[in-house]
Amino acid sequence: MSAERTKKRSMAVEIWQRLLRNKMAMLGLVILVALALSAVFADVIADYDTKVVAQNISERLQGPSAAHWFGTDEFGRDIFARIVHGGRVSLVVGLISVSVSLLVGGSLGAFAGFYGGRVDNVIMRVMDVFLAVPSILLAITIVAALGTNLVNVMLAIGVSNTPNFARIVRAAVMGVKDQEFVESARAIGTSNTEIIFREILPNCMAPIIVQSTLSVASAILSTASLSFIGLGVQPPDPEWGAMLSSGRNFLRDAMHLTLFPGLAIVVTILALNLLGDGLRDALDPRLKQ
Amino acid sequence: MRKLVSVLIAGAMCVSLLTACGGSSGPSSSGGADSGAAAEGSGAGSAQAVGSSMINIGIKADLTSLDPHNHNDTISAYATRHIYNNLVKLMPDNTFAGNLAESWEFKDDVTVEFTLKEGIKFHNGETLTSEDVKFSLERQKESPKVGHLVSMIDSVEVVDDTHFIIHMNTPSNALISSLNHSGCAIMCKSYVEGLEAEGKTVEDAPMGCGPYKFEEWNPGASFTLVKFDDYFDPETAAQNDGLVFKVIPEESARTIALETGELDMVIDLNTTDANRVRDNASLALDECDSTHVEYLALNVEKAPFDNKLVRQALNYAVKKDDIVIAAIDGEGDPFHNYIGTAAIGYYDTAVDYEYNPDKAKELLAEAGYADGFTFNCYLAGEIRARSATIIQANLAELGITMNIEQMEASTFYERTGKGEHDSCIAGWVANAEPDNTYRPLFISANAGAGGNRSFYKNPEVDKLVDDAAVNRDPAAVQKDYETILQTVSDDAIWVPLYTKKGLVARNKDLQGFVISPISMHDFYGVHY
Amino acid sequence: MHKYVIKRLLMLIPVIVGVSFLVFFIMSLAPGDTARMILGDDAPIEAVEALREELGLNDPVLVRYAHYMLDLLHGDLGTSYKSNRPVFSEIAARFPATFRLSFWGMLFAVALSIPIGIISATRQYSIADSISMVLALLGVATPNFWLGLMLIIAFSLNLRWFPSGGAEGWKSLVLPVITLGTGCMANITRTTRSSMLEVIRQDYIRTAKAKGVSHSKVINKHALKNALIPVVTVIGLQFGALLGGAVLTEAVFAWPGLGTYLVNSIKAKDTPAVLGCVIIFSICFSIVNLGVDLLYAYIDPRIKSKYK
Amino acid sequence: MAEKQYCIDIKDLAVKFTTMDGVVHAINGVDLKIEKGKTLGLVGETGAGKTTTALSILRLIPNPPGEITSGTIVLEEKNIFEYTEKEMEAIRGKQVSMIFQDPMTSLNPVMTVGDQIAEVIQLHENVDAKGALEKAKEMLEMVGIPGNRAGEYPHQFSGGMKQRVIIAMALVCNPHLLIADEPTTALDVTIQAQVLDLMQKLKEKYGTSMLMITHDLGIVAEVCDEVSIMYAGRIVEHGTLEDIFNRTSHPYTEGLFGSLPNIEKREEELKPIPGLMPDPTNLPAGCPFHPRCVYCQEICKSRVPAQTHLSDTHTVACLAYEEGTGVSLGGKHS
Repeated sequence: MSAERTKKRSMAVEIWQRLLRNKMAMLGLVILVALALSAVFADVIADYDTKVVAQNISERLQGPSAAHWFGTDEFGRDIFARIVHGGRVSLVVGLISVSVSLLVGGSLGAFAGFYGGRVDNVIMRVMDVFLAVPSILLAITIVAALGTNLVNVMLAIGVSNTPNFARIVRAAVMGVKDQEFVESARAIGTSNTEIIFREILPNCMAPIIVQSTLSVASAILSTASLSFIGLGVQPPDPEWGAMLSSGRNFLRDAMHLTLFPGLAIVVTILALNLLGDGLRDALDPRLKQ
Repeated sequence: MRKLVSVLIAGAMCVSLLTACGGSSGPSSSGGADSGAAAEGSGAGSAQAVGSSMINIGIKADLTSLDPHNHNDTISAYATRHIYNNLVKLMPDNTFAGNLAESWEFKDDVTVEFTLKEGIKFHNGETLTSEDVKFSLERQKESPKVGHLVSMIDSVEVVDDTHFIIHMNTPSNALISSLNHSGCAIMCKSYVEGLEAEGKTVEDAPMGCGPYKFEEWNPGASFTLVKFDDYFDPETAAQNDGLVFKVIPEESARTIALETGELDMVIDLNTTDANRVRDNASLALDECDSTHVEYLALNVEKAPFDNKLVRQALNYAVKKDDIVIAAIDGEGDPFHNYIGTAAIGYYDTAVDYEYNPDKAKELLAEAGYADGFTFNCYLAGEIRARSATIIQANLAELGITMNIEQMEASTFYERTGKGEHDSCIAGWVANAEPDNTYRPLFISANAGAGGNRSFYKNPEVDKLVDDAAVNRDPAAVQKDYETILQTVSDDAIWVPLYTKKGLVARNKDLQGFVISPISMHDFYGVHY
Repeated sequence: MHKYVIKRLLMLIPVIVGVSFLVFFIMSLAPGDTARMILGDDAPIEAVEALREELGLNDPVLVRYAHYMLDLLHGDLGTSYKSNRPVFSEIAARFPATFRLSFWGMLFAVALSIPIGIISATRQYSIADSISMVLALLGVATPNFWLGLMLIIAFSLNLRWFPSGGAEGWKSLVLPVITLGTGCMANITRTTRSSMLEVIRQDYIRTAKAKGVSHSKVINKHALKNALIPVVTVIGLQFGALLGGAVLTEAVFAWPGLGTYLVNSIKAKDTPAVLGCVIIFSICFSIVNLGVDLLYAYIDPRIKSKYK
Repeated sequence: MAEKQYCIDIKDLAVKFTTMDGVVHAINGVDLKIEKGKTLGLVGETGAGKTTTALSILRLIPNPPGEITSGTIVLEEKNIFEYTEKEMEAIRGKQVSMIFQDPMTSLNPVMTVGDQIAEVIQLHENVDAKGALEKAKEMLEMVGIPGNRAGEYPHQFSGGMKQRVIIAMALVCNPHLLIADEPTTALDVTIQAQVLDLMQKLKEKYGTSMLMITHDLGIVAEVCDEVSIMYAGRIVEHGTLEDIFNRTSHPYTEGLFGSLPNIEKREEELKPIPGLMPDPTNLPAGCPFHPRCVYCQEICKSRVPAQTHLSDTHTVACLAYEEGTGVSLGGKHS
């Protein structure tokens, strides 16, 4: 037992070391850690009451300056402070909503792919039904029925992404399930659930990681499209997607209103994907050079 | 080879990104580009004038119906008001003149006799008769969408081809103004009956006696009207060959299309773009005071807004100047009245609470809310969210927490209709009939879903509204409305926020356009 | 094979039943005043109530659903609450534009992302790899409306190369197609890359090289076809999403498609219109996915043998 | 005696791989020669560098991470490192072809076997597509598969049949050198014999030289003329079949034989070689075999053994055969 634990730990150490040697992945990790830190210490970087929500109409729509690094928005609020604080919400929304769809969609897809036949048919048809319902309709309904708050927004985005994860995981599982190591696990009497989660899924990580990292991007952008119809984070709280959408009207006069939150999203996505690629390479011994 | 392709792709992307940024990198460079662009645009405009003079008009949404009895929205009315004609028309001085009707006369409180103009032709060549009017008004009464406008009509009695009598079931001052509404368009009886006998609908081939004939409709994209050559009235006959209404939902894209010359006019210009149009030498901006009022409705049934002092305190606490800037880019005025200045039925008797946070604090203390309180504010739409954000910050200074809850418009209607809100932000654009404003907004019966989102119930006001609707003495009507405005503003059931200007942008060379304060613009006079 | 196709098409029936029920349920769950939305602010409350009655909005959900399904059995998609016109004709008027935009958008994305993915995979960790991956990610992280408006400002307002909107002629297609396609590029590029990376390590690629097949032919003939399967899956998924998800692009470019119609119908709580769109989307989506599966069979003989 | 004609002559070949885990010296100064028409067995454990040697001959070492750091490979009197990539493509499949270890994964699953064979023909011979397919069918018949199955896909064939297809593909252009990389490892024992038989027959028919990579000494005895024993990227012993089997000299070779069961002396204990192949990123100093060698002396840990000629045909790389090293292999080879 303890030997196995040691083995596991040493594998984790090995994966970590491989990751350490991947410069791009490290860049991604550093950026993410920096973002996470700035989100955690947002209050230290910029005070909420005096910087984030305090309005000054006479200073509205100003370009970047020494006083306001990223300029000011339509209420004269400091965009830098709002991006720092908005990162809290955006990162949480992105990560949690993707976790929801990964957990639900991934499990359903794995069962569908593993058992095949009728189970597959039922699960995937249900997923088809969900896929056919426009995500905006789901979002509007969930938010309208349960109320406009962050949890419901995450739930809405997570639910609408679920079928995609189910499909991708199912396809990956189908590709792996007939391989020998699965047969051998079955031969020694491992339970089906254990086979799925301990043997098959770890070998399907590549497409799952790629899909997850990309989905965080679309989740954050989804908050922007929900903001268009007013269903995202409520004023005066800052959130990147909402900042993007409210800046849209000022695109030609004050592009910094959309540029900086847009950049924040791009940098986050880039970092997530660099790390995701690195993780995939580190997890997948076949891709090791 | 492969390398080359990749370099080319990367290069192309960089170039496109660079040009994109270059186009908007700074005010000076983009200003330069604009004026160059606009010069070309006017060139395009005059080129059109030489050939066929179709006027391209940018609108933000598509029409819903070409049957005047099947819609009640401004955009569909752009089409139906030009295809069909009404018995009366609204003049710039807010009086009504005959349109298809030569004249009318109140025989008593519930009987009105009309005389039609002679020899008016429908687009199919038939002549308009009293039978057509009777048919149209009766058809309208059946309509769930616009039937309520003529609910006071009991029957239409045809006297002869050009004479008919409208019998009302109750005295009403709203009859004539309602007949001006796009829902009261006059259709051709034989044509509609023939169409319906074939299993078709008016939607398929609308036909009336208006200055334009229907040409085509591309759902979601555009609809086109062309000039009707046998139109009866030279004064309101088309001065152009036709109108093309183009649907461009995105605000900035609509302005850009005007700058590039793809459009000749933009209705309901985005306030952000107003200065851009003013600064553009080849464009012109038509502005007018409107009948619009934007307001924060306080639900008087919910504490603490059941306390008049608290409601008045809020009226003192909100900095309307900031809202005008943040919500509509200064394209309007801070407002204290309950009906738009340009509206029929506007009187300057409302109490003006000037911005005075100290006074607000006093009143709150007097009401027992010195430490503030928490309430919610329902709203739909981005502009209202901006207003709310300012109000929220103003009230925060008094220790009041306002939680904004944005929702879909349909959700908003339902939830505010049921009175779930403490407060909500709404707007009102008055039309030509004051009763259509006072009745939904202020009477008890309309509390909630009927339009009175303050749930204000004052029998005194109810009585005044009813009297104004039927009293034939204009002075008494005016007194009624003045009293109502004075009462509701003193009760402070709203915090009126601002009134937005009417804005229509057009090519500078385009002439003959008269902007309408109630957004019922006529386009027949427009020409290069 | 055609037996399989028929089986798959029959599978549509439970999906449509499920989708319509779910949408009906969802639409009735969310609060919203349809009649008030149609009549506007100034209609008296009696008129709103009368309209509600006329539209059958006061009936219980299940009754309304039963009515709807009965009509659907006769091939009738119902009548829009808002416009009072048959939903089918409303959709038929807008569907071609939506399809055209999605099709070309997807073609644009595929035409760019597959080569980029291949280049990245064959030069893993090179500068070209990093650049193309960053560009692909920029594509997915750039909001549609932002890119769309930027393209309009650059190519329509400043350069005057393309119209700023509308759907007339090929020129009006260019900017919306780029905007829409860019968003899908990232996923396809990355899937191509990782699938290609997987495939070019396979033994049969070594076999092909040992046979004397040139590098480019190894990639384009031996590797690509094997690598395409996951790529085709992603393309199918994205194409389905495109059909219904081009709302913002449609709005920016004034493209008269179904996306805008759907969103407006949702906002108006126009249940028949929403259902009609959703049913049409699910049929399209199923057909696209069937096409994807048939494409699998065409690409991979192993899968083909399973369909028999 | 006429000068021997060599089909291929490898001198001092060294290959390294740069990985995230460090630099792997996969091949360290390998010399190999194959006489025309003869078969050389290359024997060693997994990881000894056999496949890398074979891929070097085709110049198919993936680069990066692999890199040929020194040596020459003379094929038909020309060093292949002087060829352009284009010229190399003309050599692969024509002059030198290769059979891979795992027939299950070595055929492209989405191409018909006929097309896969025909592709080689079209690449190297001046025939049209139809002619190539015809020839592919003939070749299939030759390896014992009905020609009408040319239109089928690999998944429709069994493992043995697939290997036959691969053999057909390798031999269809009549190569001068055939590299067979453990061609029977993945096959059932009964099929192994058939496949080996087939290879022998065809090789003789076309007069092809062969490099037989294997870890199976039984196969070596059956098909090889000469044998090279490889360990940790080096050739440790080379000789004719008799030299290796009857005059086994290197302790590693000895170990290989010792780990084989002997059917005649079943009571005799199996003597597996102790220890494992060294970590290729961290090869031991001196003789790379010394950590596992039962005769190991102090000097073995520091001095790299040179090739010692025991006879015209037999060389060995062990300090025990070098003068004055003091290393002795006990009584057996005194």
